[in-house]
Amino acid sequence: MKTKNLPLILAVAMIMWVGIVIILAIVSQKIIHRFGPLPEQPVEFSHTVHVNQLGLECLYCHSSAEKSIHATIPSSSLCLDCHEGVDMDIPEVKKMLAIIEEKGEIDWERVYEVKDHVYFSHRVHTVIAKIECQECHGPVEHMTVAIRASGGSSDRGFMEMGWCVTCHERRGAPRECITCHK
Amino acid sequence: MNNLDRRNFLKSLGMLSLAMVPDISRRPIRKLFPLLIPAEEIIPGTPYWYASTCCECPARCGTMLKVREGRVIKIEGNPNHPLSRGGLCPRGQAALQELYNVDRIRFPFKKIDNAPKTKLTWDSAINEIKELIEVGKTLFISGYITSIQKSYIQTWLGGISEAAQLFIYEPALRNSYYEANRIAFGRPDANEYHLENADLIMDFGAEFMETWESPVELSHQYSNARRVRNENIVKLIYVGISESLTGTNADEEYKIHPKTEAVVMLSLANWLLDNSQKSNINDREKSTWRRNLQAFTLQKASEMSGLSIEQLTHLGKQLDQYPNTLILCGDAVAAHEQGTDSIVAANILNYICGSYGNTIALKSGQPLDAVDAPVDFEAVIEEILNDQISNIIFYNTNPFYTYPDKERLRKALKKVPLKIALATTLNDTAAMADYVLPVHHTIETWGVEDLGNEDYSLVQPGMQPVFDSKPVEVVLQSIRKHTRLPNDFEQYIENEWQSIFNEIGGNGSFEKNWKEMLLKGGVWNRTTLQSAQVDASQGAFSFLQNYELPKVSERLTLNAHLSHRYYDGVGANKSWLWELPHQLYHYVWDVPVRVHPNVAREYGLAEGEIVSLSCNNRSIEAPVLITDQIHPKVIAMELGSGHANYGQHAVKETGNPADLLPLNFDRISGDKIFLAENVEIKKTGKRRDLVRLQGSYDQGERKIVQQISLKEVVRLHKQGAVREEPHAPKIYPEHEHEVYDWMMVIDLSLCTGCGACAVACYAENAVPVVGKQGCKHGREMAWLRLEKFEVDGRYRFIPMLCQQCEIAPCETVCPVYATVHSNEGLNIQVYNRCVGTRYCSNNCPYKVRRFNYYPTRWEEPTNLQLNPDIYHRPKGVMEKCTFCVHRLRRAKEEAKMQGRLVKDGEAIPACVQSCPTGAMSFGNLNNPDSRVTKMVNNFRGYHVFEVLNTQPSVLYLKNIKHEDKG
Amino acid sequence: MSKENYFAPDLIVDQVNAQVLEPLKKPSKLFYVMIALFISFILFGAYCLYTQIFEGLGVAGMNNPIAWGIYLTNFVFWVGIAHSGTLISAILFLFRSRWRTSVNRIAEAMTVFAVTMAGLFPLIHLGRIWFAYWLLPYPNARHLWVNFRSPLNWDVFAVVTYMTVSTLFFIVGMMPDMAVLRDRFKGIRSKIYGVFAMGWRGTHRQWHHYETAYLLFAALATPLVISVHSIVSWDFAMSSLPGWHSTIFAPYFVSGAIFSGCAMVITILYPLRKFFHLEDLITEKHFTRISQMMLLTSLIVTYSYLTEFFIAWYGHNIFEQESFYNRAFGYYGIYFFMMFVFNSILPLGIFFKKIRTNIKVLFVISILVNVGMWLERFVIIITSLSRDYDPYAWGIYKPTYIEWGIFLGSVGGFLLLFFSFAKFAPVVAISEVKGQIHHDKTGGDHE
Amino acid sequence: MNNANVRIKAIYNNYEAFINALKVLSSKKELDMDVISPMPLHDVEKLIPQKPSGVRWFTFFGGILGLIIGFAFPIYTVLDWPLITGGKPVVTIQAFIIIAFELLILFGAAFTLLGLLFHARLPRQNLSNYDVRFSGNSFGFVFSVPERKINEMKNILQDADDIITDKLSTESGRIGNESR
Repeated sequence: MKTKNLPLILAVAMIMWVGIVIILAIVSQKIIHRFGPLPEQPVEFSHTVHVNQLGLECLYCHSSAEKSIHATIPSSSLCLDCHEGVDMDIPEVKKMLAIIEEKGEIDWERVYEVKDHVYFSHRVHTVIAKIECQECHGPVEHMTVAIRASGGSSDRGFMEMGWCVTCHERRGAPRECITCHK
Repeated sequence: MNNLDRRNFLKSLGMLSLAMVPDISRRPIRKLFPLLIPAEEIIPGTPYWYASTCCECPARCGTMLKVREGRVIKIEGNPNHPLSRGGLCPRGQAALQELYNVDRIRFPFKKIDNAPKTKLTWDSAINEIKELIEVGKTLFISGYITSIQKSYIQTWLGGISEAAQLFIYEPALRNSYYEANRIAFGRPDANEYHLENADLIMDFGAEFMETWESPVELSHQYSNARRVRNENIVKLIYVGISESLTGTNADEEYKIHPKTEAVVMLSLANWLLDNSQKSNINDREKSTWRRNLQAFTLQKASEMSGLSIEQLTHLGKQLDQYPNTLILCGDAVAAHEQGTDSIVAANILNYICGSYGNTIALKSGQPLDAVDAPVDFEAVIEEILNDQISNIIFYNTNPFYTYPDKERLRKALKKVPLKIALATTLNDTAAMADYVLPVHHTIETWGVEDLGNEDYSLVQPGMQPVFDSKPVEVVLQSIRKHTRLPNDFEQYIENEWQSIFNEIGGNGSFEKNWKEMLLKGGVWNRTTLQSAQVDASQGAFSFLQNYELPKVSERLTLNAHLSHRYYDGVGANKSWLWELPHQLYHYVWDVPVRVHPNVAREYGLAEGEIVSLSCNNRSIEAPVLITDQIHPKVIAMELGSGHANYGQHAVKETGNPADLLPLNFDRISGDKIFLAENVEIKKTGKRRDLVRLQGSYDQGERKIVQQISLKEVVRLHKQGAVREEPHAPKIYPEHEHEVYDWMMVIDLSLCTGCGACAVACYAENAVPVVGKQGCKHGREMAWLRLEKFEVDGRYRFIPMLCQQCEIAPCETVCPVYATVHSNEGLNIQVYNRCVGTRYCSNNCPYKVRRFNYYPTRWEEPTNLQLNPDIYHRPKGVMEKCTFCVHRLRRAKEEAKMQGRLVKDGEAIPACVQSCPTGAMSFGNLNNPDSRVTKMVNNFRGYHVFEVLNTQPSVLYLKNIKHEDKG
Repeated sequence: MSKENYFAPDLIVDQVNAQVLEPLKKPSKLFYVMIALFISFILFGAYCLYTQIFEGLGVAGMNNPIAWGIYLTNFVFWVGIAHSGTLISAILFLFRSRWRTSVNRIAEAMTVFAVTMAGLFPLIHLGRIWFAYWLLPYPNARHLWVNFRSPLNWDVFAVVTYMTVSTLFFIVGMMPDMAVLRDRFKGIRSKIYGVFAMGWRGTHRQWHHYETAYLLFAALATPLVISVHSIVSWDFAMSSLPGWHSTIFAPYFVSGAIFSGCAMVITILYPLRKFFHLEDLITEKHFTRISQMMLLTSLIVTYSYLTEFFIAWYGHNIFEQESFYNRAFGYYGIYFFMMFVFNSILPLGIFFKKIRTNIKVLFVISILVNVGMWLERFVIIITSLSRDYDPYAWGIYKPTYIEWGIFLGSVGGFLLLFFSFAKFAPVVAISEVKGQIHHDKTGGDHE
Repeated sequence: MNNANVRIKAIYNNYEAFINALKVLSSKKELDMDVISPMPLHDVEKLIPQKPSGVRWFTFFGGILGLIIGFAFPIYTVLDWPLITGGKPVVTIQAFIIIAFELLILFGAAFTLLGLLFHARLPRQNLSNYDVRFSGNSFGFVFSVPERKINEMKNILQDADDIITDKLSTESGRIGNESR
């Protein structure tokens, strides 16, 4: 290997290496967060059926989205209100009834989670800012099992600080650190 | 030594490798369990409040329990409870630490003498006890419990056998006040104090700011008396044998020889009769009074007590000069054989000064036999020693700590075949028992407390029990079913309440009244002070005739007094109370014996040296602390150390001062003696440095604590003077705070330095406890601390917290924007952005920033107390007081939901909420009619280190120095 | 002025190569022992750092009032030493001083290695070292940037700039020498030297551009030295602490840096000269000149000490007065007096010719001066923090073995780099020495 | 210089001889030669005058660029998210002066290095027109001349210690390629 062009090779190697790292960083930002690990729910609850066909409101199940910081998950008694009588033959409903029989409660996998130094209040966003659920959680009514997806305009760094800050900028919401940091 | 788990290994990889690829490890999925039964009104994420009563000490202040997700996370004072009025003392704030204590008993177990501890299930334990309890006489020893629980237990014991006996063993509570009133006025009632009406309070050892009677209520009354009313404030004179918080806050402080306070009081009474026109005794009786009192001359009092004649005449003149006087006589001084005589002397002096009906009254309705006299406990022990008691049940009491002669008690217990302990945490007494059954903590139980004057305060559970414990009543019923008692205690309370309700003629239906009681936390209709006429003549004269002077020992006396933080040792398993520095000497995690410099010189003692104190042929070891505030013939030590086994926090290496106390009792009331005479001190040559958090008490001319004379205040008030902002150059543009501009005002003349705010801060913000080693290395984490500085010869207290400066020296130096200024005038600390350069802490002139040098671990039950609105700070992050910004944010959110701004007093930090004297007020400067805006340009206002132009948002009001008129 | 010949009188150009290349031959056994010792220091330092990162900063001695310990002292100490190299090679180059040629390469090497050691300490003292990259203003998803008003950020820029500029200056300065080595050695070693020589042939055009570039580097490096150590001093001067917050800090720290730098040059020169037999190239005259500079900067430093106390006394600011009273007579009083003796009184000896020319005494003085300068930074940082505004928060700081371990690691790292450099590259600037000798021989000064 | 196909390397140990030869050669303008020496020689400077080096412009430009970036970047970051710290205004010029000064020197030094490498045609390895002894203590010339002029050159260089001549294979073997 002629020593003549040794520095040249070195320089090229350096640039290539840095380039790879940058590309990897950007890509990983996109892929990983966009879809995230697909949660395996114990019961395949289909939002499309309940929301689109039956026309249920989000707040019917996630009742305290307008009353507290958490938009809670309904308890099994709400499911049993209908499913004790209606279409008991669907395999998923059978599976659900079996789980309720055995454990009394369905242990859903958590899909959306905020870091523990973040204070996010659902009721402020739904009642005061009047933001549609789809704005952050994506078109849930077309999903069977809710997956991590963003309907928001910019998808970069979904559910990350930048994503929230851009939305706050756009809507003129307060950008004080203390609004979201505990 | 260091556990390299997966996360740390990844962290080091991330740090060393150049890759900028973010940590793409799988996002941890956590399970979500919806509420089993979605009770309609329980919404996760919102706090709920239950009104209850604090049972940490016999004062019984009303509390509000803050519940989040089904667990109590904070205790706050009940704003409309007559005793607490919203405030609590440090012990009340730390009650949660007993509930969530690592050493709580989690399952019933059996431990016969030195056999190994065997775990039992509830049923097997109850069955075993069921047969054993049948044979022989049962003795139930309990601490001071709510009156309803007491009546329940008494009826239950009646079911076992008529000989079964309930003994209330609470040495800290004294019967001497009832006895003294019976002797003086023939009515065995308690005293009702009204400090707010007093101009002069002469306090003989009654530590009403710490442990005496009801500290929160009395501190509140004292603070009302400290506000300027018709150009005067109350004057507090403290006469005691050793220093205390009340003594330090007093305007004048005198130290007298132990056991001589009665002579001083009677000599003052005698002096008043001759020279004062004001005494309300008509001339006819004056001669008889003079004849009885003429034995007590000032000369005699001065000779015995060590006060000079001038001082005594000065005291007399004070009593004469001020119209509304009040004489208090407390346990720190009157805890000896003739304690009750001193209280009778105080009654006589009060009577002569005409305080009755003005600043003191007799309170009817307080049950006389609330507490059994400790002298009867001797009789009980005799009974046990000659085998008459076959089974003992202990509940909520710890005689093995406060009873002086442990050997005798142990010998007695050996003779008892069945010993049962109903306890929340394992203390010295429960360790002696055969069967130990976990019982609910008071926050998990029901109860109604009779406060006297037909006032009742409710004890209401805030949450489901933390562990597999049962309420006392259910345990007793399961041991032996009593026919007339309902099974669950709540039903029993409702029935009892029904009878009380009929008796006091409550209006409306019982159901509505019960609901209202649950909501308000009790029923109280404080009538105004009945100025019942009292006549002390015949009682007093007989007392004075056969009163013989106490024999006074010239050798050292040990004053083993109740502790402001641990009361009678019950608080010694709470880490917050150990980490709260002592209110006068700021030592932590240890209890020294305080000696006078003469004593130290005589025995050649240096601070931190361990000495062995011996008296009544028992001896303990304790480190030495030298202070000139104590009487030369007295050494003092607070109760709290030397527990045999009382959890991981109890300090074992220092001895228990209660061991040295004598076995005799108050000659009239039979109360416990807290003064041990003829104590010998011996050097042991060992040393254990005291960890003291305050660097120095001399503020030089730094003007941290400032004082203004009363005359000056009156003059300036007349002129309508206003605080003029010192000329600060405005180089850069001002920050504008359009909506909110938070401001805190602390009135130093009302602050007594009790430390309730400091413990409330620990409870609210999950401030980590670093233990003795951590404090030794100077890494205490308290966000708010009480500083004590000398100003004009007297010590004053100043709470020091982050001043939320407008021009904050810490913000400009943080390289990563971890601390910035908010548009509400707060200095924000973003914990997860902090990299840990610690420059902000160096640049803060007030040194109020704290750094997490080590990660904090919240062992299993203590993490239940953490407030979900608070971020659990990892290691390497700076933290500081944020004016409880999470409370402000919650209040703003509530207000925003209702479309309005935050009202005054709705959003306040935990310290302002918990201050018993109302010294701290907090509000929004933009709101014209908030308390703070009115106080902000008060001419007494000043900022600490104003010369640095940091423009803090905390304004201190100068302490008002009392001056005698004319 | 008479042309003082700084080299051995009979030295001629041909011998220069031989003398300078002599140390590059096979290393002696003692060299390996020394390298092993330094590596053991580094390993112990690394172990201490590992413990500190994983157990938390609590293992070090810092506490609430005194949040900065000897890590900051080490940082300022190493940056101070680094400045002497640039001083000798850049500023003296601009002054056309004649004695710098044989000393400047060693000084530059010391600069580069001291700066690398100094650069570590702002990271080591961080509470969360794994987020140290937040100190750099990189575009991130959080829309968060860096607070440019903070002196610590100026530090980041200053140290990074100083590291790059002094390394460039060092490499460019070594290009001609590397060409000499490239031609003298065979095989892979020659290839490595070739890389550093970057194809240097010594044609008159290359010399022409090289001289201009070297002049420009020197011109840039001089203000850099002054600015970097002023910024390091502003870490403290920008705060409001009594004892830190005074305007004299920038010149005080810069002269202190040059002072400790020169001391370290003498400390390094003396054993190097003996170990690598460079007596002809580095003569007593060099030591005298450096010691004279040490004397000058020592006087400035003494002046600064006295002004600080004068300010406190004259200014009647109670905080300053108590802070300086505590500095002299408080818990750390002994270190203050040791510092004053080592930095102010001992160097006065250099006024006497006997001491100035006696290398052994200069060597001892230089070591004590370095200890004194380390103590000066220790005293400034720790005593001002231990007693400042609020008497409640007065406290005491005691370094723990972790901190000494990491300091030892940095000393080991510095010496390892220095001695391996001395084995790998020419310790004296060959072409400059040749230029100097040739210049003297061909007589007269042409400028 | 079209058919310059013979390269001559002359090596002198004696400095006077070298200077005399240089005086002669320097008068021949058409010769594009390299004067190689182990140390910078001022006599050469005088005999072959060169324009002031272009490295200066690199430094100047680098410095200005550093200064501009030093001011523009902080101001941009502050205006992107104006966080208030302490009493200081949002755009604090005093603090940015220090950043600008540091970047001025950083970019200045970096561009000086680039300038040097650019002007001195480094890091090109052109060692064929070079001799190992030049880095020792001897001076010399390297130039290429057409065939016919060899002996004329030789007698000019006769008191050189060593002369090496070799034919150049291709036309493009120019020697003085760092002419600028």
